[in-house]
Amino acid sequence: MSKLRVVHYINQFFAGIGGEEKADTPAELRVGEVIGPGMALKASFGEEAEIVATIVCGDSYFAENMDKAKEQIIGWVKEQKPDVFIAGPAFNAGRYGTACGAICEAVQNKLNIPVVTGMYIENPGADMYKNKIYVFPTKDSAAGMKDAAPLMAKFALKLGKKEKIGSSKEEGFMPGKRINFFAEKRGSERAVDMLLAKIAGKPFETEYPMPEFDKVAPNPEIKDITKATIALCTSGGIVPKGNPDHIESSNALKYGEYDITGVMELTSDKYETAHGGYDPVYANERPDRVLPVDVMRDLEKEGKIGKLHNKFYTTVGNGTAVASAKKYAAEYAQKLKADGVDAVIMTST
Amino acid sequence: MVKEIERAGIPVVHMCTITPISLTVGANRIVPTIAIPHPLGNPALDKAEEKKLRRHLVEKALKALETHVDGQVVFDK
Amino acid sequence: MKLELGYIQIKDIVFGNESKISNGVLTVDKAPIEALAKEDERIKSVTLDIAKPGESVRITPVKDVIEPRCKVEGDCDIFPGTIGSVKMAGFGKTHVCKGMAVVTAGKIVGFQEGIIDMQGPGADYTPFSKLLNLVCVFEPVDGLKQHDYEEAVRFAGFKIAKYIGELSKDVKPDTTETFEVCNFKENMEKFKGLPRVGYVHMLQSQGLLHDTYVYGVDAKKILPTLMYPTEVFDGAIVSGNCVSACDKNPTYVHMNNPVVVDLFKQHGKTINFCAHIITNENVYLADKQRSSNFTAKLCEMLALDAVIITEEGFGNPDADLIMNCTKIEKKGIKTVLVTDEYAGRDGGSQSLADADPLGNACVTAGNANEVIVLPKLDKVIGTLDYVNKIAGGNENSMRADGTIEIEIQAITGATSEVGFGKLTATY
Amino acid sequence: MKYIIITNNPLVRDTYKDKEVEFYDIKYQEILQTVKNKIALGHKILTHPLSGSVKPKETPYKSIMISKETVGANATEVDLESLEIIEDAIATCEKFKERSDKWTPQVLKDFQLVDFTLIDSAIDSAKV
Repeated sequence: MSKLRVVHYINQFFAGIGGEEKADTPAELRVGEVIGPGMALKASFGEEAEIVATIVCGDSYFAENMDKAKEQIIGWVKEQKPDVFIAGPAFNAGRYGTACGAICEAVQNKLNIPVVTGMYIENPGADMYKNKIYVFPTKDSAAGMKDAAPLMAKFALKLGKKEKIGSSKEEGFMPGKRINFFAEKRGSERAVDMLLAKIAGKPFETEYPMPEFDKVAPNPEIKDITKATIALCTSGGIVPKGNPDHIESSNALKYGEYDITGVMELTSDKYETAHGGYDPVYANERPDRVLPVDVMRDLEKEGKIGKLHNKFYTTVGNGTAVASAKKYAAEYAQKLKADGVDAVIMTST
Repeated sequence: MVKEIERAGIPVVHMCTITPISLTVGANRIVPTIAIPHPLGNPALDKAEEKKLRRHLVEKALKALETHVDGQVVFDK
Repeated sequence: MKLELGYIQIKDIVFGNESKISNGVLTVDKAPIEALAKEDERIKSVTLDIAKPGESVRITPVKDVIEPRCKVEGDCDIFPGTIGSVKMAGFGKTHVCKGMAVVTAGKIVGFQEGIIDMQGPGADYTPFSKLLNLVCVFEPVDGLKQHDYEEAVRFAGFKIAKYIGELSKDVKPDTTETFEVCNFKENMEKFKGLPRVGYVHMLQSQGLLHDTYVYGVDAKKILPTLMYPTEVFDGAIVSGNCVSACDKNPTYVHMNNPVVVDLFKQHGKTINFCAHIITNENVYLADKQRSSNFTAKLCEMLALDAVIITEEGFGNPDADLIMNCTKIEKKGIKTVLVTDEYAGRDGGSQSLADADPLGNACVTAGNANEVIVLPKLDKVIGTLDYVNKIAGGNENSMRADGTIEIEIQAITGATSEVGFGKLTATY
Repeated sequence: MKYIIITNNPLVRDTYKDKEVEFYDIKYQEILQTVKNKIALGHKILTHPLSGSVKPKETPYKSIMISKETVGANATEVDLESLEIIEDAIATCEKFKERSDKWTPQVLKDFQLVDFTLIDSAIDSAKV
């Protein structure tokens, strides 16, 4: 049997081009080359598969030129006719993880080629893509390569050979996709067993865990709001007119940080919404309808609040917890904290 | 997103139209707003009236920030 | 009160000149069955066929699957209120033709669904591939309205199943099984100390092709009520539901309700199975509120400790399932839910249309969106004309080589939400 | 309860000449979206948006009953339960792919009929 063909995707760092300063390296195809982490995969493949090409792309380049980069890479992958496509592993590198997920998803959906990637469980890419593609958990640093490579390689072979894929527990990827199998007992009997366990107060495992409602305990109330610095944030996509940072209208892959020192209200000649999910007419007509700067300024003047923070943060997204939005909020929350903000008003559409 | 801000240790009030979503995304202090395309406004009102409405909502939000809560609370009164 | 089920194992079905059951072989004379079907002037013709396990046969589009039974002792007739008189079911003696079914098929609407493969990978997903099936394909008279056609086929199926069932009346059962039920007071005394368990049984009740009948009453018009768990064994609940093949409950499944059967197995040992509560899944939201309030109230009145809740269908019933679950849990009564999932072809989407953390004990019958390729089989009973049009199929379902690529939701009984099958799903 | 039926089903429009029906020639999911907009104006949803076991987008038709009355004055309030239901329904609907194949007129009529019977089953309930 001939060897399975594998195309491997890595970022500029693992290609040895450079770190953050080289993150804008455009995508390139290197036919016949096995680079960096590819060596470890190659070792695990043995005679069963070979990496026929490696695609290298800078993380910033990918993030900023996502559509173009995806299209280009898809084209290359198609030419190489691989049996399986591997990206990363990305360990704890956030943008790299997101890129691995995005490119894998595109390859899978556009080319119908099986894909696998790997990353640290807390990498934002994991949450974003584990229900769409196979993502293997890795350590949080490249030191985890030697553990990750054999697992990913073995699984890639399985995918390439079109073998039946088992559950996340059996295969080792992160849970995210529902996989059918035949149980030993019929459903009604399993229900009775579960009921007996539940009645007896014994442990039981639900077969379908309801979506998680991860809760964070509320912080204490503001004791004196008239002394508090309050920041405005929104997921309603309010941006300066012209959307200078090109906040995407359909997916929240960026957040905007805008200075409103001296801005007394948000007027239609200076601000607008980048949100694509609802009729923008009302928000564009008077952006205060989404981000109430006018009212906050009045309250500030009247001494009803201490101060309106001089920056606001904006994302687009319909309020549902998009993993990327989560990551950006976590990022700007740290900035707010560092700037001494006492409380936040978050508005959503 | 509100959860991440809360996690960072900053009290946050979520002003949104679809409070059930707000509840599922884990906001603790929630103030319901007017409508999806104009959460803090109502184009049917004249400018002054509309601002009054907005102020009313923002004051509700401030009130929520001043209120001790143990879990998720929708401030819809 | 007791119900004794006498099982007559059917080992083969053949056509012949005289209908009879002898030495486990069912001989079917087509003529009286055709006459029975044509008693209803809405039916133009019926074509009979036999499909056996392991044969290269595909039956589609399946409307209902029915087990032939016969009342030997007791008040009621089989299918009380439907084709039998409205008398109480669930006690006396009933004969069961085990190992076989009457399968009704016919194109009622253009997107009719339901596939039973007797062989190959598809056969693994449907419990009815393991049965000897007497298949009845109905042709309506010209211009018949869908409502009437559905009703005519529904009744014809019951009549034929009853006709077959009656052939077993004088046959000595191979085995018998007795189910005993008692009134509330006796039950409290007799099983003192055992946890009181109920079964909350949600019935599909949304409209044409989405209906279930209880003693002949359209289930959308009932308030949740109590049954002796043995009543279903006599056909007290029948299916008028023929959409969503994978998770609808054919009449066969109602008659063999697996939750009832499996709760009975524990009854008197680990639990006191004391209530079968039926409720509905209406379209109107206030009806849902009312029904779930009543269901929870009944559980409370009966001082139940725990219940199993099963649903039927996709989407709308998820809302009823969660309402029933949360309201019952909030009364301090433990629940286990049985459902199936629509998690998308890749299994990565949210499985249910509604959810609540109180639903922390859930049995799943699998992801109905899973794609499967069915091989070309030698014989088709019914028609393949609609395969491209059924749920989980698309314009490319019928492939050039005769194989069919389809989601398992098109397969009759694949993801039974009363837990009739073994399919399940995990992460 | 006074109600309005939001539909893209011509059979519903043509049959309920005596009832308040808003007909839109739009897709299944757009009907859900239209209902969501109505809810944002204070109407309550009266029938479950995912009625019927025929999957969203497999059937192109959807009819939903909403209250004629709106909650609160000046359409400044929304019924939270209604919003939750329609939001969940839209999220569920998004899981299903739009089917590209063309139905024959007869199949379309069947879909119309089934959708009609689903909403018709709610008419009796709404009489109280």
